[in-house]
Amino acid sequence: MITKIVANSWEATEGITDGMTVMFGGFGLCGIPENSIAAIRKRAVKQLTCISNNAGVDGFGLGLLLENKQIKKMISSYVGENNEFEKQMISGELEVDLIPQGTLAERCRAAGAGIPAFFTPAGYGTEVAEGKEVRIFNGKPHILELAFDASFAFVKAWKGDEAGNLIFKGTARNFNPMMAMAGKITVAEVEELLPAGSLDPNAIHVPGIFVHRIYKGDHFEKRIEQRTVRQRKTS
Amino acid sequence: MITKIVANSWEATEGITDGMTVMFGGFGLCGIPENSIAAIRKRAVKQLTCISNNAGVDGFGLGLLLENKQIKKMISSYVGENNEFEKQMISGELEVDLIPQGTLAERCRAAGAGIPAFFTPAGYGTEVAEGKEVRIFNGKPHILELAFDASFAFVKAWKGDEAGNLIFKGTARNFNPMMAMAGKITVAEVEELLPAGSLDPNAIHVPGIFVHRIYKGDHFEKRIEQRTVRQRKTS
Amino acid sequence: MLDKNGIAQRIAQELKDRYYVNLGIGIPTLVANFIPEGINVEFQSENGILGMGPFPWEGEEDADLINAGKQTITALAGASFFDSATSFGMIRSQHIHMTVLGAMEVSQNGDIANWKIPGKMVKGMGGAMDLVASAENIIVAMMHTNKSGESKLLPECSLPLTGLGCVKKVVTELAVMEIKDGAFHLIERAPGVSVDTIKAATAGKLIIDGDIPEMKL
Amino acid sequence: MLDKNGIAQRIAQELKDRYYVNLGIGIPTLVANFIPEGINVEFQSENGILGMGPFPWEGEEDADLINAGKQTITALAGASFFDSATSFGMIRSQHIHMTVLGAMEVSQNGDIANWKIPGKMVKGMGGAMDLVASAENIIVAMMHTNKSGESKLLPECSLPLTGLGCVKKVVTELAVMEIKDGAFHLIERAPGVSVDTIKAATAGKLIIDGDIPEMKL
Repeated sequence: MITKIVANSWEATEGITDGMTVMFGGFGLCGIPENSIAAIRKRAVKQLTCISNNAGVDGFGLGLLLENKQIKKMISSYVGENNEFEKQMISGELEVDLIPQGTLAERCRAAGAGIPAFFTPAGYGTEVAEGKEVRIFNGKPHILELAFDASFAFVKAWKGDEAGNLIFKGTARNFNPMMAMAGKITVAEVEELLPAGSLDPNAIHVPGIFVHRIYKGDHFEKRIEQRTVRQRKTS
Repeated sequence: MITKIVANSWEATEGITDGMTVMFGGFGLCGIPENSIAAIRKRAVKQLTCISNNAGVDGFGLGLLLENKQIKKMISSYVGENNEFEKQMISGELEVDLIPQGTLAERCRAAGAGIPAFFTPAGYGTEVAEGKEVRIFNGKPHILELAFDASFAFVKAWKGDEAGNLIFKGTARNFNPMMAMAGKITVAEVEELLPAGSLDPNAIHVPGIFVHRIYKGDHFEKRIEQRTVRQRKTS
Repeated sequence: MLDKNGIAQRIAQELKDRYYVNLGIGIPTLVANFIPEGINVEFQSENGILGMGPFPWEGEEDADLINAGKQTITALAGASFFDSATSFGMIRSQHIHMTVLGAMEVSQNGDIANWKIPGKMVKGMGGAMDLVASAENIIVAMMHTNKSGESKLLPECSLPLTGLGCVKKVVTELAVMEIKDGAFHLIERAPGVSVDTIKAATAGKLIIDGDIPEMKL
Repeated sequence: MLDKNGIAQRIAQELKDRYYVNLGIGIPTLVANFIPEGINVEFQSENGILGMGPFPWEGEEDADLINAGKQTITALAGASFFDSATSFGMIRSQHIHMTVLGAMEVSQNGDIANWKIPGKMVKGMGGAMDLVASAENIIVAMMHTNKSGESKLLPECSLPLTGLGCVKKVVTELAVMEIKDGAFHLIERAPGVSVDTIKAATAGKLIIDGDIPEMKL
């Protein structure tokens, strides 16, 4: 077996340098690689192009890299709820490339699947399609989209084993599996790191071959963005 | 919850008609929809175009439909080990479209993912590429391949629930998940059919939305094609 | 005239048995509260769940279980979780039977604009472009006019588009309109709302064919 | 001269620590029996397993656990199962470090033909076209000549191609050859085999640069 364990988030982020394109798993604050983000902040690398569905919030998630001025460009589908982001975007400090969420997911998946380009109907007739090839399939116009190319992918899983196999929980799965498959170097932080043979081989979401470094996160805050609940009736 | 349970293989194969294009999961004889194949044989529909990685063997798997002269065309990646197949192919009775296995898998996946076409490097420079668009990505030629279009997909899973969720075992997964996602009507036969809530929602390979009919197979022969073993040393 | 819940309730009448449904943020989310009796539907949220249930009981929130609006939710028996590629795969391959979303503008040929106001902070389209490019049955839930009192039902959208010719129905506080043949076809009035009120609030081509019934909630 | 096990044993010397490897049917399968000490590798079979182990003990065969040659196998600790799309995804995205497969013909620029003989029954290419179009490191294991004694190392393939310019090394019963710059470069002789024997059996351009060492097994 090929083991992928590294000691900690510092070791796991070794090799990230200024100007790189890097992916971050997560949807909103759900399933984000908190520990790797903290280490990247500590490493103070600059001019990053970040591929991530969202850009975190002020003071958490990718917001931590934004406020530290480490991000040159965000490639995302939705970037609300973040004042620092808005400030840097309006001042022109931060470039932003907004793309449809499904296209974002599929461009990650394509990278991990060795598919350099594919056609999708999403965005046809909108500014997203500008400059892109259009072709009709089954009577419907589609646009050509390209696979992403990322030097690093940082993902967060629930359980992992020393072979790099990953299992996610609930909707914390989201973009993590495709990004794990897409990274040239994929770094996974997990809540539980187990010996090989501990996970059901039928239940693995990301086979270890896609994961280059795995470590147990020190601490997971798992902040909730919108706490919505039903009130219990008191009798 | 939307229930997908049908009584048996006969009911599950209702609506299949002459000349349809249908998918069959499985790799070799591993993970094939044995019970649906038997019902389709009983229904005696003809002129089927079958998308399946293999064509079964004499007397089992799709071999049962071949010997009953129900198949007009096979779309497969490998069709050895089948005398009836060979006879019909050489006589010109049976059309055969051989395509690379990864392309076969990806064309199924594309259908289920609403991607009408994609580029792949497989087959460039070979007869598989004849008549297909070639384009260079990252300095490497790729060919354009189209999503499949299938009226029915017949798959076999290990466990399923009344909502149509499927879990596969071992390498019996193979083409089944993508075909399940690709079929206009997807029919799943399972070894164990359970009430909703019995399966871990994190461990589901095919969400029930892709499955239109599910039933517990009467009998699974699960024939082994190449029984290879290590001999125990007797002391 | 309907309130937000009224709009949601009216849209819920469009649900059919065995529908898989994607509900957008805002009024669309409320539709889940008005599922007609005898109808089984399943809700998908594009961040990776089928079989989404109601909000959790207080104290039972799980940070790993949210909907596309980032709200904490629950999963019903028979639910499944999946990644974003699979999620949009089921959307693009038209396994979702009905999509309900909000809009800033809708045009008489079914174009929709709901993601960008030039000159203002742009938050992004999220999954809306994939949804409207794929779904067969798109219903818009919105107010008939904007805060300045201008009609949001237009001959042509003035804002950047989210999708072309995709909206099938619009439900507002005033009316239900079907979009076909390049026009809004008025099919129901909200309780107490006159045809003239609807006419006045609709800038796009409005077809009024015979008596327009008042909707039943 | 090597037998099949010898060819496999020589190819096993190409394995490096931490390699993920795909072995084709026939001689390539035997490579797994000769993993050098101190080297950790994992075997992938394209029908959907990583971490493939040896054949099962008699009586422990599982019909749901086979390799791409349809043989019953086992899974090692740390193994994973996945669908065919994911499997070929990892192949196309070059996560597999080494692919070993058989061939009918190899040309001096690295073309390979191994799936079709016109006029004969054609069984299909299986996963070979995907593998050769994707892998960076493709090693062919085959006999130097065919049953009629004709060289299988040719200036150009005469049979329908499986892939273009993709083979990096060929190991036969006679020799190890590297393919580069449009020629076979002889790098090792099999034990007891002379350079002249290899020359005589090679129809394609063969570069012999200095003394050619005998391989060590």
